Amino acid sequence: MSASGRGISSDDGEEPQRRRGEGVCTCPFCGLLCDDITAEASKLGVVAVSGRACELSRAGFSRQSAAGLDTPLICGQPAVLEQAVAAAAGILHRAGQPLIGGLGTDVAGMRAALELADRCGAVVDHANSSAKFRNLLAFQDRGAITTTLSEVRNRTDLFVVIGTDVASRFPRFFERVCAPGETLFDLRNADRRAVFVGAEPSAGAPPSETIPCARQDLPDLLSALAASIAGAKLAASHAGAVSMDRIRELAARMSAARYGVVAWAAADLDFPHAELAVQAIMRLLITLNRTTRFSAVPLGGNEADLTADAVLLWQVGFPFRTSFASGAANYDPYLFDSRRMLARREIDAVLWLSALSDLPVPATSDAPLILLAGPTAEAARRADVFIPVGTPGLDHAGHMIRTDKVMSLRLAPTRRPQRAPAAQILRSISEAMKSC
Amino acid sequence: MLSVLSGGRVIDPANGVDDQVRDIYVQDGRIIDPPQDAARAHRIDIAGRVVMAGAIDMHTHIGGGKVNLARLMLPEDHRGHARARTELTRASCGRAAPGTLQTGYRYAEMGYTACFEPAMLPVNARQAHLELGDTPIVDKGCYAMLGNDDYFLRQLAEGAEQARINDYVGWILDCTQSIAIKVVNAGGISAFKFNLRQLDVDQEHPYYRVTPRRVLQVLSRAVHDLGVPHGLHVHGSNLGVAGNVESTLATIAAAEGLPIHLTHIQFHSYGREGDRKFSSAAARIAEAVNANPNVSCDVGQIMFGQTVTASGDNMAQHRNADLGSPRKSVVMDIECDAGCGVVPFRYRDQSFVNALQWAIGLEIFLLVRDPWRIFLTTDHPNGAPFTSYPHLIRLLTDRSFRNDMFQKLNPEAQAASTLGSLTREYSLYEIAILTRAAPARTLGLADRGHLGAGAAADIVVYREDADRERMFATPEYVFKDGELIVRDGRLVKITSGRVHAVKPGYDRSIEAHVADYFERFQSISAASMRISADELCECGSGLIVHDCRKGAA
Amino acid sequence: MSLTLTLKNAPEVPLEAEAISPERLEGMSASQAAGVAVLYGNRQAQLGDFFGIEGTGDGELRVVGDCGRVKRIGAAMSRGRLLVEGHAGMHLGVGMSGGAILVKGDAGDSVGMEMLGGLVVVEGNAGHLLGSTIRGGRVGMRGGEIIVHGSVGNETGSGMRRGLIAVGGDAGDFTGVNMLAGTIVVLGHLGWRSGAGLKRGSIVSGRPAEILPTFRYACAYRPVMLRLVLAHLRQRGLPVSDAQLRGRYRRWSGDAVETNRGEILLLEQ
Amino acid sequence: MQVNGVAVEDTFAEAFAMFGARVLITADSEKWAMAAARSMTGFATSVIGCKCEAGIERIVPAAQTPDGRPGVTVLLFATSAESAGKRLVERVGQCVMTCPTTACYNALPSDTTVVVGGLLRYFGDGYQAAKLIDGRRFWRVPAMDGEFVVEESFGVQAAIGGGNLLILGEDTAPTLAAVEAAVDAMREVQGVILPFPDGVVRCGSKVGSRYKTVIASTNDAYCPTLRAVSSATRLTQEIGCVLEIVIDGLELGQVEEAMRRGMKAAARPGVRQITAGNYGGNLGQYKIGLHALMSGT
Repeated sequence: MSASGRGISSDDGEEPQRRRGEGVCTCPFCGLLCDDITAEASKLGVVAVSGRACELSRAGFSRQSAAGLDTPLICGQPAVLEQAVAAAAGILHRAGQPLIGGLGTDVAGMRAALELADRCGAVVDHANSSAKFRNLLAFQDRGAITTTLSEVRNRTDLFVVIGTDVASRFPRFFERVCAPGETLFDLRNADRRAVFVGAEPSAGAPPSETIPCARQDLPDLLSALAASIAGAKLAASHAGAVSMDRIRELAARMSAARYGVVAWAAADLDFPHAELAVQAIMRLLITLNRTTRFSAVPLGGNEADLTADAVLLWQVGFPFRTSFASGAANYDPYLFDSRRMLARREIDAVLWLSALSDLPVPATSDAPLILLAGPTAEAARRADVFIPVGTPGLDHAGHMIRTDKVMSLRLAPTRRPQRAPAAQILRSISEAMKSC
Repeated sequence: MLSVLSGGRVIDPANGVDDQVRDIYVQDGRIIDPPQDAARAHRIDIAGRVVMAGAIDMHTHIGGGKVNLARLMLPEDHRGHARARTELTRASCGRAAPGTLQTGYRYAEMGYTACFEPAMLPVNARQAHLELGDTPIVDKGCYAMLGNDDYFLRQLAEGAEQARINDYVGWILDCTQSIAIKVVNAGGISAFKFNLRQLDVDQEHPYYRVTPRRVLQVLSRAVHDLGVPHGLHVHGSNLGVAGNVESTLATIAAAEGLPIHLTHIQFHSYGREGDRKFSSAAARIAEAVNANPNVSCDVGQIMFGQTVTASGDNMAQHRNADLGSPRKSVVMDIECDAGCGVVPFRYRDQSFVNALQWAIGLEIFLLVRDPWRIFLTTDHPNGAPFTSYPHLIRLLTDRSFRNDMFQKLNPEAQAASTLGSLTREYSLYEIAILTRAAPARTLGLADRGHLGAGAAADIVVYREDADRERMFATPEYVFKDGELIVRDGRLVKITSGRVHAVKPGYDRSIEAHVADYFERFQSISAASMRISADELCECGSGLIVHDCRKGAA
Repeated sequence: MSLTLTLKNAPEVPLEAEAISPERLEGMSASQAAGVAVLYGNRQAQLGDFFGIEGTGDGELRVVGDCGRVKRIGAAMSRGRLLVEGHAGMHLGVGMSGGAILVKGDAGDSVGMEMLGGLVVVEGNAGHLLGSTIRGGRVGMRGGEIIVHGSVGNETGSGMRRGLIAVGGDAGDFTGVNMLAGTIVVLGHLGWRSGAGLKRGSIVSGRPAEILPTFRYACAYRPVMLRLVLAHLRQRGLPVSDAQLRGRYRRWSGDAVETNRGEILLLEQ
Repeated sequence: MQVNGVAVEDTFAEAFAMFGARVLITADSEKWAMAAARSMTGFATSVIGCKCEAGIERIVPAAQTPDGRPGVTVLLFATSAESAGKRLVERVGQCVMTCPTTACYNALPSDTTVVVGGLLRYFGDGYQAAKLIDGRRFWRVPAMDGEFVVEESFGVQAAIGGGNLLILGEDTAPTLAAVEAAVDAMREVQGVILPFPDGVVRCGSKVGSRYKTVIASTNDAYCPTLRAVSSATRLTQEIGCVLEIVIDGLELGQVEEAMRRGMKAAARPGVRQITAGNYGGNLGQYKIGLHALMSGT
């Protein structure tokens, strides 16, 4: 039994979920975790979603439920599960500095991954962590003032959206916070406004204006905005290509809002010094909240990055980029950046877990690769060991945490299980390591 | 298997046993009466040792979103407090906001066998249970936070009848697998979302026009009507504000005789006298507690050093953010349900305010007469990490030690406190009440907190030591449900605890109304709120349901 | 006679060797030192597995060979002298509070991270995060001096609270980001967005640089304080020209996002 | 004893324990460093009337100052470390901080220190900033020509005040010539200053007077005009003019060396006797015997 408690997710083919009418279920394919979509499984187990499901959801369910690789491979050759598990255990046992990465998985999968990491002295990092750290570094330095979807839905009169169209990563964001039209208070949908900075407005957004800005200039623009909100007189005429007058005007609008939010997707802040942009946002929120209410809505959680990070945090105390090499946990977001370590050949074995999609496996140079993934795993054949794993919310139940880090939802299976949960595979690798 | 702890000095206040030498028989995880075939029992000789039931921390923030935010914010604090893996235990970190593994291990090493998370947001219940499921060995339980959620306030504003409220409260307890109801800064967290920065007990909520007093009345009534053993768990208004003694006394009055529990009361016992406009109101508070048998409290003692404050009271936390050290903070509005705020804090013994806070906590401990109505807490981690309990026990049981500590503090604070003149010293029997018998009784854990036949075999054996801090820091034996898990302060077995909850009866027809509300205003369906007993197992914990008070509605 | 460590087996995964510090090996014979524990990836190993060792520990330590994959050399050291004849890996002298480290070659990332005192001199180049905080922490270097004759990477002196960092060559982006106080002198070019989040403290460069819009130009003058710093660096062996010592500097105040009490001083060309 | 035919009386100079500090003033040019130094050492002839005694010690070439600019060192002496600190704050604040382009550094390493820059910094009204270089803390105080840099604290050490020589001559001209020569010679010695106008004092004083409010009064024993009326007179009829040189120094040896050189230089035609003032050895902690000084050479 693991030290982290018992009864991890049930993998005994629980009845597909029945809630609020036939086949209503929760979607694991973005950080919004919509719990109002309808899924139906064909005889072959192909799951089609309908109702309010977005394109990401439809694509995700059909991709992960499609026929494909469903037998373990050792160096590209079919193998039985026991052999594959033993081979994986052997690789990890021999490794001097293994990486457990990818980590697109649910709570149960992450629990098992951490038990394994603890046993084999691995470094743990998530495929999305470079995006996540754009937020985290500012957060750990200053903290944050944030809010959640229901608050936004009922209170937000001004959206300031930074460097993302929102829709391409979180298709239903505006639908879910604005579309209902009805709010708890006297706020009407018609009262809402949005400003898109450095991005085009997405469908479903409230009446919007756009402030064009090259993405790599966002840190300067946001810093100037923060300074203006704090009342500083800046000599510069522009920040990036945006005139200071425009920035001062936005500052005034934000100060006048009753319950504004700044929304961004760290994944879209893909330029140098993005953390400075986030830091400036945190700074201006501190100033704004001296006189009004204004909060951050950092959009994330895709590929379960927030879920996996939360489990690591609560079990160990540190977020990603934590190493168990010495036997004790050691956190350093630069030192244990898996991409940096791989590039510098500091890793000599990789276990890559991708249960929700096919997260691209980074170049592992000559380090052996253990791949735990779904039916479309592109790297399966070049992996030293490939073991197919199920998708939470499809093959098995699971838990995931939503973009706002507060709501966590249960994903019930939407078809009879065809692949084993990652948690189960990882636990058997841990077991096998005991006998190495 | 049958075993017997033989020859120990038993201290078991729930059964009126004060330091009597008795044998304790354990079979299948339970304490039993001496059986006929006692001879075959596996004998553990503990002659001369002090035996108590497993300790129960009835107010400790160990799981849920705000704790995870605190963990995330304090890599600096974790670094110094890393626990390396062993063949038995896993690596984990932290002191102020430890990882769940560290939390379970440390509590068990200190002889604690049950811990209660007192501020679980209903919308965050699932994560709280996931975290508690990863907290080994100890049993857990949660208090669901109400009183700032818009459903409740809306019902109140619309003048819904008490019975309706009761059903909603029952539904919340049921679907979040909780054991009690807590209210935090009644109405204040919601008011903060309307940009109010303070809300007094008789001040109207800016939108719903209801007062905190009303919220307290209705919720304490609901908890009482439903027969929930633990009275309404109240985190008062104006936490940490000089002069908040008035709000605290008003809160006691608002209960109108119904059972309420005032939590971390130290933070609510401040006057406004003196040059610094900050003074101890411990005497007035203790007097009120002594005079109102319906009131119980836990202290929330502070200790000096680095910790982190994590609270649902984001109104107060936003107020305190600039006092934080290291200077960073998280303030969060949450799902039209509540909020949370996290501010790292460093209490300094040469700071007038901090030193006086320390003294106020101890004054309350020593001035409240009935040990059954006061509980030993630091409001972990808000006053100090739970690992400081043995030190706190020594402060309570050893007057000269207490005074030595007192004399090291900021001199002005010493002058402003009566602590030096308080001669009371807690006995081991009283300590056992504060840390075992009373918490079990107030929470309705019939089979915990005592050593009588039928009780779960959560048993702690201490070596007698005049230095109570040393004595309570490393028990010689700790048994959880009959299994030996700690020997000489070292873990020898890792088990997983269960979750204690209550299931009061309520009219299920409320669910349709709640479902409609969620459909119209919330970001998830009401169905997604429900955590079944099976799901609780997925989270990592079995469920123990305790009876509600007989004769309740 | 001091202790000399000569690298004989280059590690494949990084070797964590904070044991390579004068005080840790003080009074040890060569064979005793060879038995000192180091962390090789996720395995315990011994200094002797990687280094040939001669002499006895007397508070002076010589390390010979390309130690580019040896991390934490001189970490947390508080006294003594450490000479690296070759390259040094990441985390050289992290958290050191006293003593002196001289590296004849290059040093990796995070030299003198969260350093409290003492002196580090790197005659070659150094990597990113020199004298910085462990990312995610708030306070970086708290005292002491780091002098690099070559160039350094990004985020030099991030979160720095006190002390002196001097770079003979160029510095990368984000130099002095979130700096609380202290002094960073870069005789060459300053990278992009230097001084972002600067609270107090001084960032000096001998070349023109792009300044953030949240900094405001004050004046051109000859800061006596800078002459003190540069004269001191000259004594330390850094080639400071008379033009740099006596020159006029353009003063920019910022960062307006923060307390606006920091300065960037750029030598007038 | 005779030096170059001038009688040196077998007596001693009686000197007092004081506390001394050494201040280095630099500026863009020697002119301005000297201007600040002169201003700072003005009205500092005697602790009795000026609360401290101060003088310019020497000019320091640019190559030897911490900021590479020309400098001047000033020595300041007072009756206690605390008093020395107060005087430094007053005089550095009023005379150095105010003087264009100057900076002010401690030039006396000592375990005892007094805070100077640490108090003057408040003139910066919140705009001041500190810098720590090689273990020394400096304050930058914004000023209209840029900024004034002053060290946080200055060393003070036990020192000697009131070393003296009395030059007894036949007439004013030769006596002045003798003391001028003596002063030039004594200023070669480091660590000493001669606090009186260009190093010379003509109204040597004795302790007390016939008026009880006056603590020191004219040294009638050496006033030629009073030879016939004062019973205390120490003069012969050939003496027409007496001038005194007072020496303060950081070390006893430095004071002695200065006196030795002074006596040598002053021993010239027209001078009849060289002696020193004392109070019978009842007041001062140091007795510097003139013969002992000269027999060394």
